[in-house]
Amino acid sequence: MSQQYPALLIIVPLLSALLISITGWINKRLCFPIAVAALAVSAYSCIGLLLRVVDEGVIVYRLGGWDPPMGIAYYVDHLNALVLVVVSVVALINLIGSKKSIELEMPGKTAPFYALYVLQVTGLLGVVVTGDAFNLYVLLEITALSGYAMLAMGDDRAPLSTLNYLYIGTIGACFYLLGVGYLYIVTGSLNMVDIANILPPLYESKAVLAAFIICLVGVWLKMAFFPLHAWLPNAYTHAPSAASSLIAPLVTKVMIYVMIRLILTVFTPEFTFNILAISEPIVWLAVVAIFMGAILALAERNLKKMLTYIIVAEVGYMVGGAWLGNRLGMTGAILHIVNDALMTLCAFMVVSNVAYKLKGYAFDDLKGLFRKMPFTMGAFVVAALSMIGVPPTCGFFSKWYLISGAIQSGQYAFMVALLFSSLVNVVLFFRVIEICFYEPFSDHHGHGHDHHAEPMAEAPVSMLVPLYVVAGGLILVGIYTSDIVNYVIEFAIPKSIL
Amino acid sequence: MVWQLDLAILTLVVITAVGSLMVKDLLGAAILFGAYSFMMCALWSIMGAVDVAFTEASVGAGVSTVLFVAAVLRTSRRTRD
Amino acid sequence: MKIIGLIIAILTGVLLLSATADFPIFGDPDSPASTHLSPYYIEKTMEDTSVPNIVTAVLADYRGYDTMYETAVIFTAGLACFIILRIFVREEPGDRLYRHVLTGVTVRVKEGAKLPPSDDFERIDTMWTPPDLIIKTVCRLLIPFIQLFGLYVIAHGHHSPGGGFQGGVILGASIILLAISTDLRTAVQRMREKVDAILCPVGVIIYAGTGALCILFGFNFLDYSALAPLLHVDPITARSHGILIVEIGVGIAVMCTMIWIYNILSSGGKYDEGL
Amino acid sequence: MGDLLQIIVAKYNYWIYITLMMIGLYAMIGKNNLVKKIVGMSIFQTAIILFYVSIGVKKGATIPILEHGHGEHGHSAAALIVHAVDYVNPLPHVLMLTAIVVGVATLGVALALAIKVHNRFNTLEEDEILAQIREK
Amino acid sequence: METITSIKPLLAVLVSLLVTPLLVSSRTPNVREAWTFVAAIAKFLIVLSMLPTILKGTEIVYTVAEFLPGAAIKFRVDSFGMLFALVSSSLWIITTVYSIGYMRGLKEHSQTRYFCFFAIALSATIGVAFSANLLTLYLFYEILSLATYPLVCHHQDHEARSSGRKYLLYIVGTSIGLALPAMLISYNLAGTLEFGNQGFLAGTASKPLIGLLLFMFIFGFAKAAIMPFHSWLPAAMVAPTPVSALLHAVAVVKVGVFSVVRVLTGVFGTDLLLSFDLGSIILVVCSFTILVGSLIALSQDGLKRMLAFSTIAQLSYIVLGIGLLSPKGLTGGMLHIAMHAFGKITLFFCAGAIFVATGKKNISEMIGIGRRMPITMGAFFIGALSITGLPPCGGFWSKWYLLLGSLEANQMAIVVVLLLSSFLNACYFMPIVYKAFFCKPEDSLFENKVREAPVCCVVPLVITAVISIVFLFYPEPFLELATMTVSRIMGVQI
Repeated sequence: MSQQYPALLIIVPLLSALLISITGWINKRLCFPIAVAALAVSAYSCIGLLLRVVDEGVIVYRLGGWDPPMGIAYYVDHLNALVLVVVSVVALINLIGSKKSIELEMPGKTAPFYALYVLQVTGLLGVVVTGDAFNLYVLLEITALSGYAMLAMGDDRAPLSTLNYLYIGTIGACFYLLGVGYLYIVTGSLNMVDIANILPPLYESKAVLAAFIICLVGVWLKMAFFPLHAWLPNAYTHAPSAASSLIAPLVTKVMIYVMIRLILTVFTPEFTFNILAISEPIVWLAVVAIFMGAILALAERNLKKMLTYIIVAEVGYMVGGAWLGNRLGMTGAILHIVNDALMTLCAFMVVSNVAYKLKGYAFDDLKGLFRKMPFTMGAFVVAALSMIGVPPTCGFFSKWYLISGAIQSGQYAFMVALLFSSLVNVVLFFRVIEICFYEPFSDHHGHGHDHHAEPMAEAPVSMLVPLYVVAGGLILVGIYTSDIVNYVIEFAIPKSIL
Repeated sequence: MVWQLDLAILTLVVITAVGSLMVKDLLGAAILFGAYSFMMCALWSIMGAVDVAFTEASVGAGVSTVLFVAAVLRTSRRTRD
Repeated sequence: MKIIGLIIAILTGVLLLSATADFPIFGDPDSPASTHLSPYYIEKTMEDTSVPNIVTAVLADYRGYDTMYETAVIFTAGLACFIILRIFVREEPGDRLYRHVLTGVTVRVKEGAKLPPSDDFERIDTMWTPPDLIIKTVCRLLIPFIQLFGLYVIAHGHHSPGGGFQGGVILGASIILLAISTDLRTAVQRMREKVDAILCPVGVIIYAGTGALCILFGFNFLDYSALAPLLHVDPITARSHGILIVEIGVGIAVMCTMIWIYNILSSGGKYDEGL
Repeated sequence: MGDLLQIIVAKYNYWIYITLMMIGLYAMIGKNNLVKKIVGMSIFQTAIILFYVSIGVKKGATIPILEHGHGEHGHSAAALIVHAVDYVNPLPHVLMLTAIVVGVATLGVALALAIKVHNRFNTLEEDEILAQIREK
Repeated sequence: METITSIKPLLAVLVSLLVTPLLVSSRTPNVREAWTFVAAIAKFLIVLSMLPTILKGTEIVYTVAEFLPGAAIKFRVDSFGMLFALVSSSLWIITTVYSIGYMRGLKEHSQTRYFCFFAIALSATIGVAFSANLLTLYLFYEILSLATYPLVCHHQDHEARSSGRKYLLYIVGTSIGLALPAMLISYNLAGTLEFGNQGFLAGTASKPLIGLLLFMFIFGFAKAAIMPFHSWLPAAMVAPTPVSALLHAVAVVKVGVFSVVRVLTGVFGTDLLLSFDLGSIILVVCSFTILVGSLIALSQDGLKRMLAFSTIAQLSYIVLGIGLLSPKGLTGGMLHIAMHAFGKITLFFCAGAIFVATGKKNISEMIGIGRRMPITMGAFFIGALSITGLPPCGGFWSKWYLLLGSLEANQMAIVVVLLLSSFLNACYFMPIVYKAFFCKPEDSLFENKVREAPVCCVVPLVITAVISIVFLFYPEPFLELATMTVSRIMGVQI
């Protein structure tokens, strides 16, 4: 059966999403177990696949039994195996953790929500695993459509911000499609590896350049890279907790994966870094993204919205790291995909726990939260440390690689931006922690004023356990960074990048 | 393929596209959009893409227009731009 | 905003235009697109799948995986419309209108009162206008033929333009036509929401399940030649049959989704009174 | 001048597709009405489909359906000789079938969202909606 | 250098970390404090059990996880780390006793949180002491910064909030803004972060870059409170006194100084600093801090604030000793870590005991208090002597070595600075003692009968005072560890 892992990891969630939407009309209680089982099988297959890839190297899976350039094929290498594991595990944990919150926020529509949730995961996994440029587009659209639907389930303003996301997302996807068309017109192929083989004599062609730029812009639109980020904060802020804690960690990261895949496989590093020579302006753009994300986050007085701006800054990290054009930077970017997915998941799960109990996450609502929800806040601290980049949490190590890469390539501005963003994160998170740490002040202050403390109102255990699994994961991934880098990422980056 | 016909349809396509964006009546825009889709469909069948043309005729000119009409009737019909 | 839009549009246009200079001439038979992959499809399709319509063969077999997701996209859209718009409201209190089918007499039933169960009366909308007789009659006449044509398009996709999508859309359009020419209630009576919403994923399941079945036979996903022992035919014909099966799945899914989306949109999510 | 004209004639499909795409893109960004934006989105998507279909065109070739009379079954067809130059490139058609369907799916979701927005704000004009949000 | 691999350093770090769940789940305060005791004593015993090995000249190494070549999470127990670990682990036991008395005496809230973070902070301190490379050191340094935040802000009022902000801004801001990039640049230059006897930066970079790195490191570890990054320390005095005592006289500030010393010796190496003549920069910065810190201390009325400024000045002694780059100076600097710790903790304990007993915080309110609290003020006197560097206290040794070191290095100006500073120390300590014992208390100051603080508060300060005196006669373990370190670094026998 292990031969079929690449197919199983997609098919099982897809079929179960369909099954969920059928059972939703018959017996709503069955939906959740089906979803969990499907994602568990998927995660199991992903991990199995990663282990196989580490053992055997690249795995090619021919769908429909057709040879690659004719049919669609998966090329599972170290890079996408790693991202697959991240996506499936994050989705599984979040699903388990947000059952209560889904039931609270969407009474009556849980079944279609679970179906869309699983479809979204299917789409993301498909985007990551596929080796065909056009297939990627179709899966991107599944991801996008299910994402729109889930995001629109939030509060009053959610439909409007989702509609804006839809416009931008569609432009992004269409740009990508257009880029693929440009590649197709000059190469005649849609298979990524095949395109890469045909491209070298065409590197001078303007069409290839245009294809590259238009694909890149499309992907940037979808990942909310700085000047194109306007849709993200509102769309994520007004979304229901379960949706935002799935989409926020994964969608931007998967888009970064797509960008790295374009750089590494389709256009090859040779073309991207040596022939184009546009790395420097893009790294500068990333610097601006980091600065702006940090500054915009500072201006927010709402926990969830603040986190969304941090995502914008983190996207800057990864784009910048990938475009440094050296091994360290690329390692940092790939490692940060893993780390940032976990960090963001942890932070957003905290937000959904808070929303479950408080019905609001403006800063003023958070006073005395450490007493009310000590366990949730404990996890929040871990997430905050990781975002700041304090060892041994994983955020430190990816930042380490990114900064090392910046030093190696002499992009000191990027280093400064990373450090600046770390400092701003300190301010951001400790501002929140401070607000949560102090009780609402009374007039007389002094010692021993625990008599008017509010009673503890912690989120249910079913939300806390997954949260702590993630928080523990942040530290574990940090400790095992060297293994991830040495056994996986090292092989994910072609030898031509030094 | 007669290039004059091709050119004429291409021009019509652009005109209907601009028209559907210009009219102040959303219902009119929906119908013009249907016309646009149908022109496209004609264009593609000239180009030999019969399957695509068929799909566009049923999906683009058919269902899409109906969906537009349904949405416009459910919301408001007038617009300022 | 308009100026920004204009600038962005022009910038994109200039970028794309500048690249067209390196394109092959329009319609050039020696362009890379026409010489790299497509000759294989054109020349080998018959051999590999015995389907004369190359588009169908590529769509449902060589790139069948794409098409499966395409169907899933449609299904996702239906689900999305459902979750976004669908409102489950209790019947609003107030008078209801019924029409006696045979005589056309409209009956107003006071709040709380009930009509005896009978097939002679049908519920009508509050803003109900009697459908035009000509339109109604013509549509009644047309709809069976439209449906027949839809089935033909699905079944004959191997040999002529068409296939699951087109056929599915036509089938769906027939029901939509019914909803437009009479009213939504009539259409929903023909196709209940629950049936519709269940058939929708069933269509996709037919597709994905066929693919998964191939795994059970020890072949790769969507490798229809695996079905040969099941269908008692040779592998190449099995591919042809496999294509037909998945096209049927696509047809069902697309038909149901189109109806579903239309009903939800036109009723504003309440699924009771249409346009 | 003659060269230029030749280039224009040789690639006018591309020119039109770019024009349409610009119109669509402009409408998506610049238009104020949400449904107009959706119309723009559909035009944008169709423009791209036009581009793809244009790629597949082959001068002097026919539609990609093999002619009948060569035998209905694969075995006998194995002997059949088909010349690739006789048929237009089917691959872009396949891709665009998918793209059309994706387009209508997006359209449906977008319209559903627009109706939802209209239910909430009672208007489809973006500036009016933003003004309502700011007022609160 | 002989090395053996043993898990003991990791155990020493983890023992107080692992006890925190037990603390949280304890039913009653007694159980909780019993666990704290168990952990403290276990930690001390583990550290002590490594002492003979270290004194034999063997190092203990344990690698937890290798993250990059040359940058692992790795422990290495050497003589210098041992010195620091001994000081902090032994003082934890004493402080625990004191904390119990103090916290119960004042009926503080959230005591469980207090003890938990105290334990975590101690883990981090030992981690810093035993770290084998810059990465591990940085890791525990940051953990310490964050673990002490809830302790500093324990009172959760407006003052605590603003102080906490300042604390974090200075400590975390500098470590991320300066120390982290300096560490990364060093790694990129040398390809390793492993502390070496003669550093690892030698021969990798030009003088300006080395100078820049030096600045980034010295100021990056702002816990060392070298001016101008010192003002968090007085602000952090809002914390409960045991916290101030252990963390701000021992753990936190000493971790800062320890890190600076480690970096100077283990990253740059004395030879490199000598050859680039960078020692004098350190000397100037430190002398400035010493004099200004002492002068400000003179003008303070709040007892704890005064002690804070005194600490700022005394910390720079240690860095100054290293900056002399002479064997005796180094010995003096390292020895001062231990001597100052015991002296200063005595003073803080006294301040806390006074507060528990009388509720007074300001020096001007303590006139005549010595008659009511003779034991406390007696201990205060001993502590003051030790800090000033006068016999019969241990502080004499470190000052003595520092003086010898500056003579050895031919730095006459430093000799003057040291003597002047000692004079200033005497100036701000002695009047307190004098007034406490020999002036008559104003009646309005103490309405009712003032007694000594609870036993739990008094016993620890007596112990530390006695230890301070014992050090004059028996400085062996610390002196020997310091000289061992110096001979390893400088290659000379003292």
